[in-house]
Amino acid sequence: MDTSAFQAWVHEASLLITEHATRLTELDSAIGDGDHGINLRRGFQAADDMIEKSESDTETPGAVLRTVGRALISKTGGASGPIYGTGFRQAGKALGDVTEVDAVLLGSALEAAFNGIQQLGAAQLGDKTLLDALGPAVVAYQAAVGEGGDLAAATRAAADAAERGLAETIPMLARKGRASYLGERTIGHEDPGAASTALIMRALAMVAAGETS
Amino acid sequence: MDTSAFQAWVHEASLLITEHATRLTELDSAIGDGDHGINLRRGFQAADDMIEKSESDTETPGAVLRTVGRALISKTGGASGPIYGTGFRQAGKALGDVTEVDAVLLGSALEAAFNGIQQLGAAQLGDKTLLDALGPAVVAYQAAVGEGGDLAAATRAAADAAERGLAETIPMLARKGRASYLGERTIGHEDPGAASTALIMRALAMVAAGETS
Amino acid sequence: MTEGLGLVGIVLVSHSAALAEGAAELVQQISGGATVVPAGGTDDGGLGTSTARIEAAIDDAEAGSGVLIIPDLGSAVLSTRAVLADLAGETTARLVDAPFVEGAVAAAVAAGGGADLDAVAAAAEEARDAAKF
Amino acid sequence: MTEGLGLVGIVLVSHSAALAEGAAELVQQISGGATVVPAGGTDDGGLGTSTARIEAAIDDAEAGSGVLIIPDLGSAVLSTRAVLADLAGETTARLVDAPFVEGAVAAAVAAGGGADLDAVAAAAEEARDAAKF
Ligand SMILES: Nc1ncnc2c1ncn2[C@@H]1O[C@H](COP(=O)(O)OP(=O)(O)O)[C@@H](O)[C@H]1O
Ligand SMILES: Nc1ncnc2c1ncn2[C@@H]1O[C@H](COP(=O)(O)OP(=O)(O)O)[C@@H](O)[C@H]1O
Ligand SMILES: [Mg+2]
Ligand SMILES: [Mg+2]
Ligand SMILES: [Mg+2]
Ligand SMILES: [Mg+2]
Repeated sequence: MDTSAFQAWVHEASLLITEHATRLTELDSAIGDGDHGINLRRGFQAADDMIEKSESDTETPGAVLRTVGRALISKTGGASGPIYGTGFRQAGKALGDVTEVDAVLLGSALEAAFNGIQQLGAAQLGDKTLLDALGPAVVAYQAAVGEGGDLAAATRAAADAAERGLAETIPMLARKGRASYLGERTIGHEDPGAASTALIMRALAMVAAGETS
Repeated sequence: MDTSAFQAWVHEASLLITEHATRLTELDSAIGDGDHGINLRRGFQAADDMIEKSESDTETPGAVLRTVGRALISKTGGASGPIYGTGFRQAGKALGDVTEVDAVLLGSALEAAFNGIQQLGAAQLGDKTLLDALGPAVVAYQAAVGEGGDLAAATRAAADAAERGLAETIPMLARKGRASYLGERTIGHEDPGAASTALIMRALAMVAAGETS
Repeated sequence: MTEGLGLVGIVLVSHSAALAEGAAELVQQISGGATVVPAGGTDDGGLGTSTARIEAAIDDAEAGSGVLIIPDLGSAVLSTRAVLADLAGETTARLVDAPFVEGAVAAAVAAGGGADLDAVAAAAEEARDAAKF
Repeated sequence: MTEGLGLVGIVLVSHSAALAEGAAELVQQISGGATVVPAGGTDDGGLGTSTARIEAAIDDAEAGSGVLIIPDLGSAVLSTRAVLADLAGETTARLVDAPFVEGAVAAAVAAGGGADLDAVAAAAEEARDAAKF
């Protein structure tokens, strides 16, 4: 994947999140404060704008992701801002200044995102956060690469795993973020952040497969 | 003391507090939030107005004090509002519906005020509050009455004792109210509430001695 | 206040109108329909407390299951007690010693879940020990 | 901010602009000259946090002796950490786990008395256990 593929990923993620913003917000209304779709649409649209207008440094895949991270942190407005922002920044750092990213390097970037988010928010797997979608996605991605899969295959495996991970958040009890205030009442609902992670991973798979708009 | 003497007490107290409002506020600036004079002037002027305009029931000494209590509670705006308000109300209740108050009954009313304030705010003597002026005043009053003193003598003794009590708050460390946040830094200053109590007791002594404006 | 019908109501007594209103707005977002009413500032909107505002807020917050009152500083406690002494017998409102914002969040979530006044008060008190990170 | 020169500054990070501003106004009254800066709401003033506001507030509160940051809810912690990660090395600002209003009052009083950052942070943390009545 080259720089323009990463730009396409951000654009596609922004489109998917905008399309599903209402659902994300509804999920957050059930177990949080009802703003996740609004927050993330604002954040991703800002990130996408920043990249399209080349207001910032977007000359390498790593620079694109680092710019997205900055935009998400400063524009999102909810917990998901620093969380996703840190993920994208760490991923961008893992990519360094290469101009072409292969399947192995992308795997390292996804791992760096997971670790950065884990360190920032101190959530464990099973705490009903977006890590419960991102964790399985990273594992599935690495497994696919290990079996010789290319970028398209590995990112598809990751997106599928993120969706399964999302489904598995339903019976979980939220232990982090605003949803944790609701305790038992969070059981029976998808985690909004896990739902947005599934969309972002799907966008990546679409771009890697050349299926984007 | 009849009903009009109690009305005169409130009026005189309001005048004295208005006259000394700046000093009270300065004392509160040193160890609190700098509003005691403003608060109490507002409260006493409201009480005085309410009584002058006979907007409320002011037909007996007890009714006058209960009305003052209500006015102070609702108009003062600081901790001193509920504190003085409760004091006047309890004093008013102790007077019942008599039309003429003798030295013994006034002593019971002053004791009721002290106890009501103590119960509301849970301050102990020595905590650097207005109780450190009111407590000595009540004791001195009762001692004067015990020695056969009349209303004028007993209230003068009370006012003098309140002023001595005020001076004794200087080395105390505040343990109640907003001043308590400042800990050691409250040592070396008069307590603003003790200063206003000394004024209110002085107003009472002036009225009992027939020296009022 | 039909939204919070049957739920415990919450009153936030503060020396600042903005503080009470901001906290109420934030908490209302996650209160699951329980009513959260600010009672901040003096009658003329300055820094201080108003017994009239407190009394009106208790009235607004009552939805049939009692009212929990959370004060910001010690003198809000005194004003609230003066109001409660006036309402003696006529109200089930209860004052709780809890952190203002954190207690309000915990109480509102408990109230929104249908907890009774004892449980809502306990939730507010326990907020004292909850870690933010 | 010449008033608080040499004193520890305080930043109040809240999801609500009104909450942060009301708390800052209340606390400033008794802070003995220490600077208390609100950082509440999103960039457009809605409910949420703004890293730009947090960063600007840290800057405003710095008077040479460090800055203590008090967050209202857990997600204010995340935003603040993101800001601090950016400023790494360039700031002595420190995030503390303390009750928002009560911690701010205690911290501001300590700061106003000339306490250093460790002592101001400790005062904020201890506010957790202070009784209101
Ligand atoms: N500590 C955390 N670690 C990882 N993810 C978290 C954490 N806290 C919250 N989240 C994620 O953030 C999502 C909520 O984001 P959002 O609604 O935008 O923010 P807020 O909770 O501030 O309103 C949750 O669904 C969860 O997936
Ligand atoms: N718990 C208490 N018991 C008795 N008096 C108190 C108590 N708390 C405060 N006070 C008195 O109130 C005075 C301060 O009144 P004021 O400045 O009008 O109110 P605030 O502290 O709310 O600004 C103090 O000087 C003290 O004498
Ligand atoms: Mg949310
Ligand atoms: Mg939010
Ligand atoms: Mg004061
Ligand atoms: Mg005051």
